[in-house]
Amino acid sequence: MTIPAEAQQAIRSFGISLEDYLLPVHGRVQQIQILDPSGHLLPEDERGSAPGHEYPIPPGEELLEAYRRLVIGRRVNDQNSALVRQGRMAVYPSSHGQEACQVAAALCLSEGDWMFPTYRDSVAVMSRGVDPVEAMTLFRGDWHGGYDPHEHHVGIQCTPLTTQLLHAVGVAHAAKLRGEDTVVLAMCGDGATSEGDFHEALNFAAVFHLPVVFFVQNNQYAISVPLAHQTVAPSLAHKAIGYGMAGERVDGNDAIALLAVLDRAVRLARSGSGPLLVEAHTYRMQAHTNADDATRYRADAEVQAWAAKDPLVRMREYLRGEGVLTDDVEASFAADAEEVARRLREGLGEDAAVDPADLFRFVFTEPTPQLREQAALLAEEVARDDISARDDIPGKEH
Amino acid sequence: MTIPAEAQQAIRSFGISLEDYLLPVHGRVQQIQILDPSGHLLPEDERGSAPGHEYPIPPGEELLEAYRRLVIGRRVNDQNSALVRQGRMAVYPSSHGQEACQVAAALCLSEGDWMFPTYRDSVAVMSRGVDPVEAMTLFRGDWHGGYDPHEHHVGIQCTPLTTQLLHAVGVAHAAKLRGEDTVVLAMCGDGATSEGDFHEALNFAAVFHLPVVFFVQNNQYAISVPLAHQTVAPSLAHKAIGYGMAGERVDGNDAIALLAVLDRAVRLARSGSGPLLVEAHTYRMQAHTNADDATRYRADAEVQAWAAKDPLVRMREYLRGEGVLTDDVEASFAADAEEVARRLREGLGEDAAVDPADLFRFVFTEPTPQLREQAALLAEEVARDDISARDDIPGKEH
Amino acid sequence: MSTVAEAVAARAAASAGPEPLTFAKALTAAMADSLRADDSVVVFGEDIGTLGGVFRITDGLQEEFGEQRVFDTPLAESGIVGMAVGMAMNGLRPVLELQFDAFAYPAFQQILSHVAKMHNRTRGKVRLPMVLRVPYAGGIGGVEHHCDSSEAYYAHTPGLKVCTPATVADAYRMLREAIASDDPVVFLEPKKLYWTKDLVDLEALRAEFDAKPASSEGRAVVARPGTDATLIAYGPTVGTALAAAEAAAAEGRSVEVVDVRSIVPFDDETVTASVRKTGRAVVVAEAAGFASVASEIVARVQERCFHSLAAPVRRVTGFDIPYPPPKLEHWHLPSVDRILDALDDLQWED
Amino acid sequence: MSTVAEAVAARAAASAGPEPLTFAKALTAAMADSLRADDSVVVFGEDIGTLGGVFRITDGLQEEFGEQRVFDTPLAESGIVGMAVGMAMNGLRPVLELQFDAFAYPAFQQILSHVAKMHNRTRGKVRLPMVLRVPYAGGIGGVEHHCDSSEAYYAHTPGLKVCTPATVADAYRMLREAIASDDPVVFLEPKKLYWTKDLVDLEALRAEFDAKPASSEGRAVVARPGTDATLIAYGPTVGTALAAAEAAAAEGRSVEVVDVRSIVPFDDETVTASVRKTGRAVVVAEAAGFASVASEIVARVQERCFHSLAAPVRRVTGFDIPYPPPKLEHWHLPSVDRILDALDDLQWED
Ligand SMILES: Cc1ncc(C[n+]2csc(CCOP(=O)(O)OP(=O)(O)O)c2C)c(N)n1
Ligand SMILES: Cc1ncc(C[n+]2csc(CCOP(=O)(O)OP(=O)(O)O)c2C)c(N)n1
Ligand SMILES: [Mg+2]
Ligand SMILES: [Mg+2]
Repeated sequence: MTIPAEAQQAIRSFGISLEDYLLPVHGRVQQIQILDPSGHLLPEDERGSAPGHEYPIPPGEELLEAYRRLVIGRRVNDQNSALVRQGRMAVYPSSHGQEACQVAAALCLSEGDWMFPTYRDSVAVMSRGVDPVEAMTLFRGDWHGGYDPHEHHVGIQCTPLTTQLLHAVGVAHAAKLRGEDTVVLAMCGDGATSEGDFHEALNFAAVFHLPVVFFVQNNQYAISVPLAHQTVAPSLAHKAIGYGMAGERVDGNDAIALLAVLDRAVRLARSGSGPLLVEAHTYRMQAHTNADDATRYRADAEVQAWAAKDPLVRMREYLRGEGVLTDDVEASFAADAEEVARRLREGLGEDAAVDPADLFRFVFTEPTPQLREQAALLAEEVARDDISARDDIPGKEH
Repeated sequence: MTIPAEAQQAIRSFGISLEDYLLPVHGRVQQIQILDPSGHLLPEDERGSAPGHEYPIPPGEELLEAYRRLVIGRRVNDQNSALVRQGRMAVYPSSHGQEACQVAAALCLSEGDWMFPTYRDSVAVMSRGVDPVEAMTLFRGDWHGGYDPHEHHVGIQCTPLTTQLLHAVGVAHAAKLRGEDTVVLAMCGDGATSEGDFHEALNFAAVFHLPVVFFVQNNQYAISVPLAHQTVAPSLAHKAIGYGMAGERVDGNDAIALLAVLDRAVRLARSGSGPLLVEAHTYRMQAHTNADDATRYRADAEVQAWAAKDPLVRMREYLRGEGVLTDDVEASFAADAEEVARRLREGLGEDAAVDPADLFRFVFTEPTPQLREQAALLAEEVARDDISARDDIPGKEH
Repeated sequence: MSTVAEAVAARAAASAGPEPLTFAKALTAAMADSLRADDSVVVFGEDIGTLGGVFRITDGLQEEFGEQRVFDTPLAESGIVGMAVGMAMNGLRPVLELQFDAFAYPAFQQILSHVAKMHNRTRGKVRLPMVLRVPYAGGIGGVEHHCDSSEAYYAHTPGLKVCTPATVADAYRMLREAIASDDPVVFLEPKKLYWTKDLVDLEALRAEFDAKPASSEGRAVVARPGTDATLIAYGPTVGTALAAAEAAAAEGRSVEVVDVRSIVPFDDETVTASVRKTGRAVVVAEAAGFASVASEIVARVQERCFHSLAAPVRRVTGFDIPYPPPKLEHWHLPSVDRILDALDDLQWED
Repeated sequence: MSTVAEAVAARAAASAGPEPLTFAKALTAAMADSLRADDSVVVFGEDIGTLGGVFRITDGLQEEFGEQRVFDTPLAESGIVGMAVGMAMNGLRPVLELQFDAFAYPAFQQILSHVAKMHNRTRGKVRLPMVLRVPYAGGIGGVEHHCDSSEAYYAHTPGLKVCTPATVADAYRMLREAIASDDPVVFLEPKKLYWTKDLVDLEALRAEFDAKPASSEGRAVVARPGTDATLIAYGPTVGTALAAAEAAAAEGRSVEVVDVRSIVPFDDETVTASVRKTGRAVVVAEAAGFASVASEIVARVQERCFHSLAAPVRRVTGFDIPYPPPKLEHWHLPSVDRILDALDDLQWED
């Protein structure tokens, strides 16, 4: 439970640190922001960090790579939404508008680290290296998950809200017991912070002093419910305090700020700081999923105001201004994005064969006698070809 | 959601207030304490409150009445522990050492207010007016609860940890919707703060801006698990911050400080402050219950150190020093305590008749056909007298 | 702008006769009528206010009854149910929506240890008149955690009433009864029926409720009479059972269908009478079969009708597997053919 | 100071024969041996470290294996189970203690939606070798929430193995098997048996496990042979069933007792063989009967043994009521007399 002196020093100014709230002061909610919406660097003293603890701007190649992934991420979101409209996927929760968070989540981790994403984090999952078509298996409806979590150290995208944060804590705990220096990024949304498992996960991570970075994408809504109905805390980052943890709030549409903050968080966690909480302030530009109608609960003006803060535009302007992003480079990024989109279209374009026997294969490591009986019953039905010819299949009409 | 200006002003210095932790400062965990362990008043500037927001000392009669209840509470704890040893009760979780918290919890509420206690809060329940023998029904094993919650506005003593905090929130919410000015005191222990329901209850109360005072008796242990394995937050009061709530920490063995803090909390809540969190720093002097063996997990020296901070002794010394507590008054308090103890001994001394038909009476407002069938079966068995004569009753041996 | 519930009511009143109404709108009307009739009714849950619920079952209610009586909560199911317990203790009648079956699980401690037990624990001093509306079961192409059939968990827990409508009229009737009940009711809504329509005279249903507010509580109903075998079904499988009975009729077999409606309490009378008459029975349910409500029905029927049975009581249920992904769900769900197979199996040669 | 587990082992080795051992100590020994045999085994929960658990089942383990492998957690059951899921994903074999049956309920979402489904969801890529030890059932004079029989919730959930020992030897044998299993196992420990003793040769059990580490997995056992009727029981009711069989023998009736041991998977073979032989069956379980494991057993038996049955399959179970307070529990629990009544009812005159 001892924090190395070096890390301790650094944590002290990682946003709301342990020492920060012990006696009364007054002020405003701080937020790390480095680029303004038009892509210009903010003056150093307006970036929200404590004096002496400024965040360095990541090197140019990292930023260029981040932008490339932003472009791909946006394309993935739009391609998938189109595929849903064409009936190639059952549902897709788009992260359009949140791509900076998605990309930074993938970039901040090293190979041995783990990521625990939600249903909305497909772009982060792909950016981490998971095959795009495999990642879409869940939403296509072929199976509950399409990739092997162990391959890229990415948990299955999780739907029961915040339950995955505890899995993240467990992975970190097991690694720590084995003496490995794995950092785990545990992701959730603003709405999810209200669930009991959020509380238990942060507390377990803090008490066992585990290298988990909790990353909350505060996109202002939980389906239709705005943040104000979710919490009256000054910020979600403030929730760190109750666990004896340090927290930081960052502009979630500013890829540079995100990279800076998440990089530092991962470094701190790896060096023994214990868990940290990062809140990214962003916006879900599209409906919750294709099944949702966002016009029922939010005004167009609000959406437009956030459109002006688009994470791609901001980064593009900055990189062009710096002269790093030339027309050629942009064209090559666009081509990369188009290639991923093509893979998605092709991969999801035709129906993959599904095998009814799979229903029984993976329930346990070995099927029980009961499951073998049931599998035999189904196999017999399938063999009779009854099922494939049937019209009365419940659910077929939807 | 608007806080009246007056209340707002007061909250600002209610310990860790909303404004208190927005920018970095350094210092120690503050704690309200008015009496030192020997019963002397601490200098005003050592009482832990912010300048200009000192807690007034409650009037003499209130303190005398509090001391009377402390004496009764201690006697109740010791009598009940004795009754368990004599086999008159199944189990008793004693609040020996925590009587100041118990008494203050009852005294701070008005008649229309509600209290939601735990299994350990029997003394608070009785101090609120519930009949002592009725309160013991649960631990005696006659039924799950012995008193009508509506009579004294006291929830049934609750075992599943922190679940009752949500009931408290609901009672406050219903009262608010009806325009009543009910305040609800929601009680739990230090260990219980780790449960998801703690988080959900505090957040719901804050978002719906309800007059709930959350009162955590931090007695340093959850059965055998010390606070350090439960949280690494600077204090449990700091947990208020994550809900946009104000919190205060108070010496839980100092009845004067407790009365001052809880009185103010209840007043603030009633005047529209929204929920508040109070942590009382105290100690469970005896084992978790009679079934527990505390020597397995804590050293005698620690127990002795806390014995020196006994809440009764401290209050007695103070009141005697003030000249309010004369020998006569003390004798009359002792007689009052003895009277309650006698009622407990008598009430629990003989077996109350239990009716097997009760098993089916209260499951629903009307028994279902299935329950009527089962009741008939049992009635037949009972009539045959088989059961009363049987030796093989499982569990009888315990 | 008038609410949908009112519009529906107006239309029904104007035509003074049956109108096509969806299952979903029947539920909305039941809540609107209950809110209107009783000031103590409040409706809350996730996304049920402005949005009208992800299935739009509470559509228009906040607009009509205001944010005090119809409101969104923070995203926490144990919080929703636990707060409702307190509200019910303090004079209100909460009607909760738990967004999907599997998202009620975080509230299980509150449901099993408090909702189910509070009345008993307090020797009847504290009543908890509350309704937990749970959209359940599948057949809608939903991804994992969105299609669980969770009725067995509730039905096994003493102290909870559990019911599930299978028709549009019952959706209205049973939800009003549930809200009027002084006991906690887990009200299971088969998701795939939300968009089904039926000709329903809402005014007549209202009159029926006003005259006999608990007329169908705890009662099963014979949904189709028959003489040769009984299909016992509830919620999402009633329609499939009826279709199977229709198909069997074409093959010359007269099959009776019993719609259970109320799982707790269970209507032994209606079920037993049917099976004693027909001598053969198949229980049809979507949930995994093991230790399920279907198991219970089989156990009760064989206990009560043993000497009338020409064959063992059979079950057609979901397999004992996690609910499958959309592309595979049709193999899991009880189908007409699978029911016909089970009927064929009932030893007709004996 | 040597641990109790070692002391027990030493004693067993020294005597090289059966020794009186409590059910509780058999469980302790099983965990100690598993911790010794496999570095990936970790044990955690509430109060299981320094205290050794409120029932002392983990007594001495932290002392012997250290705080890294045997540790207390913060007080949060969903946290305990959810963290275990992650640890199991990352190469460990967590053995959890949930302090009492009803205090597992806060963890139900993690158990039902993750523990049970992770292997299936990932097409077998992620295995969750974990054991959830749940002290369950009553008969110990415990206050509310301390005596629930929760097996039906687990057994109904596809993806969980569920078992419960009824003898001291099985306590050791089955817990070692559960810890060695690559599937998640809900391991239900009948509280009232903790202090029962039996002559057990622990060394022989160790040798048995080393030779055939899954020899009893999924298997029921005939606990007492008989010819006239079968009592099917598990966990806390096996002893009662045996006592009833003994009493029936005195009346000249030969009653077979099957100890189910493994609820999921279920050993149809053993159960069916017994009932086909005897032609009569009573299922005895402590849990509320409605939609329970007992219902399932009745349903399976009548399906598979219909033509051998001389009478309907009867149940003797707990009533459909919240677990009663200490002074009333003996009226609730299945008793010898109630089992004898049920046996008498099996239409012997026919
Ligand atoms: C335990 C649980 N309850 C309810 C839901 C239904 N649900 C799915 S997403 C969602 C909103 C989540 O909002 P947030 O956490 O802000 O994430 P976002 O969708 O905005 O990314 C809800 C209520 C769920 N998936 N899990
Ligand atoms: C949900 C739940 N989990 C576990 C328990 C078992 N248990 C009863 S009391 C207790 C310790 C509680 O500690 P704390 O909250 O500090 O209260 P204290 O007993 O010290 O007053 C535990 C683990 C319980 N009652 N409820
Ligand atoms: Mg959100
Ligand atoms: Mg404590």
